[in-house]
Amino acid sequence: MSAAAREYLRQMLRIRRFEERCAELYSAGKIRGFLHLYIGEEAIAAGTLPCLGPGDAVVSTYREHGHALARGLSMRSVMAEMFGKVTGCSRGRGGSMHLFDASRRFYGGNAIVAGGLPLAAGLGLADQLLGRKNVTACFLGDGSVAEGEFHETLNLAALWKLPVLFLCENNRYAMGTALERAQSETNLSKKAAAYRIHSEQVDGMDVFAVAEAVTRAVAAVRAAEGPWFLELLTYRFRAHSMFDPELYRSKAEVQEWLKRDPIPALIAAYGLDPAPFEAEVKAEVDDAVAFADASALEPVDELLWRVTMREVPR
Amino acid sequence: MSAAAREYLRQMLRIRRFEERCAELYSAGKIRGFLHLYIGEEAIAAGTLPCLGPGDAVVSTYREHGHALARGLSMRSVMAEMFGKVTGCSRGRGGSMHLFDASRRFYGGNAIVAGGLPLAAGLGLADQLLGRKNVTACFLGDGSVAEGEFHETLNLAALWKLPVLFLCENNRYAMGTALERAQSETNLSKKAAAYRIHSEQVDGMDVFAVAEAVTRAVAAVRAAEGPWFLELLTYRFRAHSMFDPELYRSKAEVQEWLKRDPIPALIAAYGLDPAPFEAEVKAEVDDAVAFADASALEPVDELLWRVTMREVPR
Amino acid sequence: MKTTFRAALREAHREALLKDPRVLLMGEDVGRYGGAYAVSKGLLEEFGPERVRDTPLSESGFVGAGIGAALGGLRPIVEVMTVNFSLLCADQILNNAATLLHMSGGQLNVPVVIRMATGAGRQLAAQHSRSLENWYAHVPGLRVVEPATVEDARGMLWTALQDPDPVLIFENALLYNLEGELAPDAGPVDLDTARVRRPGKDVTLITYGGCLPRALEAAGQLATRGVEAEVIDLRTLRPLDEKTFLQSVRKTKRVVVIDEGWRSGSLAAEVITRIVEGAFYELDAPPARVCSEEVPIPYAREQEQAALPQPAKIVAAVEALVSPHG
Amino acid sequence: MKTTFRAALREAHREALLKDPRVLLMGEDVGRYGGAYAVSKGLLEEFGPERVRDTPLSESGFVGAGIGAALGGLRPIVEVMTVNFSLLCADQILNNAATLLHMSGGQLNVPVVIRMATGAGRQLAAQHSRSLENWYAHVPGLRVVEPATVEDARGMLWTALQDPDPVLIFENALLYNLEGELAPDAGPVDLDTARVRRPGKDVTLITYGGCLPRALEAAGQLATRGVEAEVIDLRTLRPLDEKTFLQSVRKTKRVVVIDEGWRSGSLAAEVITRIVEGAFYELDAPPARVCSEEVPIPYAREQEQAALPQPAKIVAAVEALVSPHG
Ligand SMILES: Cc1ncc(C[n+]2csc(CCOP(=O)(O)OP(=O)(O)O)c2C)c(N)n1
Ligand SMILES: Cc1ncc(C[n+]2csc(CCOP(=O)(O)OP(=O)(O)O)c2C)c(N)n1
Ligand SMILES: [Mg+2]
Ligand SMILES: [Mg+2]
Repeated sequence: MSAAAREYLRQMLRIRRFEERCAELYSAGKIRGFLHLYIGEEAIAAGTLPCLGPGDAVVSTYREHGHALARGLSMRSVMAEMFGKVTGCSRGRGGSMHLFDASRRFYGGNAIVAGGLPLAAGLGLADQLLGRKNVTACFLGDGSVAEGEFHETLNLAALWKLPVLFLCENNRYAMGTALERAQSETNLSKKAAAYRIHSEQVDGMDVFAVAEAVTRAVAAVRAAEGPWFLELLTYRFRAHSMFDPELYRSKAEVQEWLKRDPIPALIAAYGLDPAPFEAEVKAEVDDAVAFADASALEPVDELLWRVTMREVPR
Repeated sequence: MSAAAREYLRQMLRIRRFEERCAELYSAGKIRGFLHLYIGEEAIAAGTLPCLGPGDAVVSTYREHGHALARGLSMRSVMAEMFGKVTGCSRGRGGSMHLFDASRRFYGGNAIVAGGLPLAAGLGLADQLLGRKNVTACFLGDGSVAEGEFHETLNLAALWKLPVLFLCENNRYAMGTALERAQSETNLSKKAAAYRIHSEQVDGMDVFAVAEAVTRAVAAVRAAEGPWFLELLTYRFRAHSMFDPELYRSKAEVQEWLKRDPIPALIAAYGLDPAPFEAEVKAEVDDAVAFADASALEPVDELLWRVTMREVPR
Repeated sequence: MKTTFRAALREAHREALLKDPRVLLMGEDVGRYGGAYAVSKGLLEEFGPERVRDTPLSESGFVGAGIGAALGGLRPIVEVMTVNFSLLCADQILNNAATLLHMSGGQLNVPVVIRMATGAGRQLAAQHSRSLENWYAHVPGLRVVEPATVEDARGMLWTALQDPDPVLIFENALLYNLEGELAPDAGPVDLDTARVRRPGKDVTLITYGGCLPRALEAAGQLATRGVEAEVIDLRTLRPLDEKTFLQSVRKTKRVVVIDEGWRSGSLAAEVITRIVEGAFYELDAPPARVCSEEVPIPYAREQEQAALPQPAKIVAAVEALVSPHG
Repeated sequence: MKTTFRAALREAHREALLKDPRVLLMGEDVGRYGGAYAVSKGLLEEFGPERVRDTPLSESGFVGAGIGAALGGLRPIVEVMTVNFSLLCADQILNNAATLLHMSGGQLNVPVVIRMATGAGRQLAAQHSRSLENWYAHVPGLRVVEPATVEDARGMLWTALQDPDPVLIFENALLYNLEGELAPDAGPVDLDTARVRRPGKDVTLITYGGCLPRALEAAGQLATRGVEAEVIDLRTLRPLDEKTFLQSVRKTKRVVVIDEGWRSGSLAAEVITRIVEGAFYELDAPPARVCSEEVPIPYAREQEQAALPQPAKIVAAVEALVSPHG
């Protein structure tokens, strides 16, 4: 258990320190566009991704640094992406919201809320029809539950018994809109149940609880029992993006949740010493920044490369 | 009770005979485009519309002849519409799928499955904010339940406690797709409940059962209790439209349901004599056809009239 | 061999399902109902419900699933019943199908084929009579094609399925009953070139899809008046084969573009712009266009016909061009 | 008085909410968050949650509800956060807002105002950088406008709210921080006419929205080289005020259209087509256009800038025109 705890701590710290550095680099103008930090929610990525095998697929949102790192994308390639460099995991074309890695079946990085969900159903359909025992893990936010694409996808997945695991990161806000102002039913796991999808609420601040639930879910989905839905209860400690003045929630509320920060909680529960991890992670982050900084930009004359696979005569 | 029964019988016969004539006129080439018959489902329109007041609004689908007639649109104006005449309730521009009557707050006639639902929410919002105690009755088919617009509208209506009564005509098929091949949860009233909307299943072949449920629902919605959802269990006796070879269901199944035809059922239950109604209805249908036939077409030079209210210099 | 556009399409689907086990057809009522336009009739019986798959009414859901399935290694043909309903999945087509390849730095191509019926003329009223080819032809990352002959109905699908990129196939619903000759060994056709469907020297008529028969009819009428119109079928709406139509216009020096889309912002405007960009000094008269009137297409037959491009309007447009300006 | 485009928009909203009790503003995060672009900051506090109404993430749902509310007697301003997300409610905008009036035989007009941010330039990558004004400008039944000055940002909303028809207001997100002079009594402006933003005699530059500053910059550079460019701001994209731009082109005999939309099927193509339809024989050179490259807009700054219309490209296009051809 404590080996696992150490590994979780390492992963959560990687994500946390990476993103803290990103925020600095944003202020320094090295990273641009929208930057959505995952800080506070790391237990979900750290607990979930190790439960997947290399053949499994991941569909994510624009708040996906943690998912990408925990899926095994190198910190270098993710940082370089945010720097807009050709060494980035999307060649600098995607930025923070659009991390991709085909070799790890990491399908991004979708900045349309709920826009990735139908893709996940399709990836599951391909696995099902091609007889591959893979699972597609699909991350979504609480806000996406209001979108029509959520509804259409959950129904399809249940109807066709697709091997998709929906991981709803319920951090209680969609930008500035609190869950109770967006949903008539705020228990989101109940919504999934209305499609006859097995669903559970999980403490998303407890990395072991996450891992336990995801392990069971992945096994069930892989055993062709159809989709599962986990609602992971969590909180984002930072603003929605770098532009958000956070008018919509109180400091006190944030303070309350900070007490449940998954990193100190894990450290305390297992009596861990974070120092060696901190050192290791700092080195990794420093290296990633140096790499990104030193990397080249995509040449401007490659702008039109791979708009389509077939080169179109202009 | 038997006065009510007689009135229901009269209304159901009006709809039935009107549509039977429409089918003939379609074969004769007088009516064109898509024609969706309501035959078998008349108890719903006949039981529902009398429960609404003149200030209430109605949003319907492309299978809306029965709703329109029961709402008080004249048979003449509906028949003329299908003939494409300027005397039609939509000036001949809409045809069978697009019957409108602003004076009766009959908002059509929408041929995009689920496309009318958001409108109903908006009509309800206007009534709510303007302090009018009106109800918006919104018809939808079982097929529309799979659409994202269904989901978004039900959530909005529940969240904002809008005075909308959703009337789901579950005739078990969406074109050729049986309910169980379209929905992971085939009890559609349960789906509405997942939005915390009060919902019930009702025997849509029993006009008194319909009227009873709708009366309660309208009262509750009018009392600002928020939206209600009624799932009206019914069956369409005819093909989906005039192009449908009905490959997807068995004759035996149709025969089974024909036994539950709401018109003979009502006649038998109340020992009614349909003859005088038949005569009255025949006269009305004959008159409507004659009127439609004799009516003029909209002049072709009015084609661009009211694309916008403001005339645009061309 | 005589066949219909519909039968040719069906045969193309059969061929694809037979030849490539990764191919599946999915969409509303493609299976038990036999397809809203009966294109897929019999395919369920032949290939089973896994590969000929009825979907719920969830355009974003199943089109997005088709895109995902393409990412996952299948070769889905997704039928969106009509272009009108494609408004409900425009997000998936643009934000995912058209965008993923470039945005992922070239990693994720999306070999999906999306078919949809298009066009007016059957008195289906405004919501069922749209022609929005120009919307999709505007979008980088997509290939957009539209067969107008039996041969293309037979041959475009297989080629589209070989394309590593998303291909949209528009089928004008008025053409399903079109009859035509098809070689017994008819097979795939290219998706790169426009075709001269009738040669001529006095004026070029450029069109596609459901307007091709009307343009040909106009050309016939013009011939009786001594005007030889060259008729070009674009076939591929994105990317446009401007070489073929510029060549024709350089020869005839006059051009009318016929397009069922509404006039403002029509695909015709793009074709005309390409012509003035490429052959301005060779034109003897301003390019003209015959498009749909700017109105939601009405139900009543006379109004509907008045709203659409018709041979008479094409003839009139040509005559206005060939008579000296003044 | 100096103000910003954003503040002018906010003031326009305040005015509307103050003057007409039927007006409400609804959309994602317009209330507590203060608007994704801070346009509506403070309005919730001033007007309360009924009239400044946060919606769930349900674009079809709340845009359709806005349309229905307009039918029911309100005057809703619906904010769709950006044009990118409008793909999710394209059905409601086309099939209902644009269509109901005509299809109901003139009974049901839809006085809704739908606002959305548009454009690229802030490194938001492909899914957040679209310019689809041309899509909506294609649709009969809609009015489509786009302010490019502080004065128009202040004045277009009220006029749009008086319009009995649906009006789409596009706001290029790069302009929110634009500063400009505003008369203290600035009020409603017309939505019918294009405006000459800089007079000139050698060439006409036609543009709108976020490209106006770039066109003006190019005109400034051209002036130093002795070329006097007349710059026209279309303002209303549907219906186009072709009178104003034809008049200018008849004078200058040369024209470049600048448009942030992708080149193929751009609004620029429509403007050019109108010009050749209306003033072909008066042109001294083929009309030209500077549009976005046909690519999903990339994140990296250099690539993004290379994809978009820039003053340098405009200058180059003009120079190619004014130097003798051949
Ligand atoms: C379709 C769509 N609508 C609106 C937006 C703007 N937007 C970006 S993130 C966001 C909030 C999403 O909230 P949630 O799903 O809870 O995810 P979280 O940000 O909390 O992780 C919104 C409204 C968008 N990107 N896509
Ligand atoms: C968005 C959309 N998708 C598809 C269609 C084609 N279509 C017309 S009616 C219909 C079936 C609808 O079934 P249901 O909602 O159960 O209504 P019913 O016809 O049974 O009354 C379909 C698929 C459409 N009109 N709109
Ligand atoms: Mg959230
Ligand atoms: Mg049904």
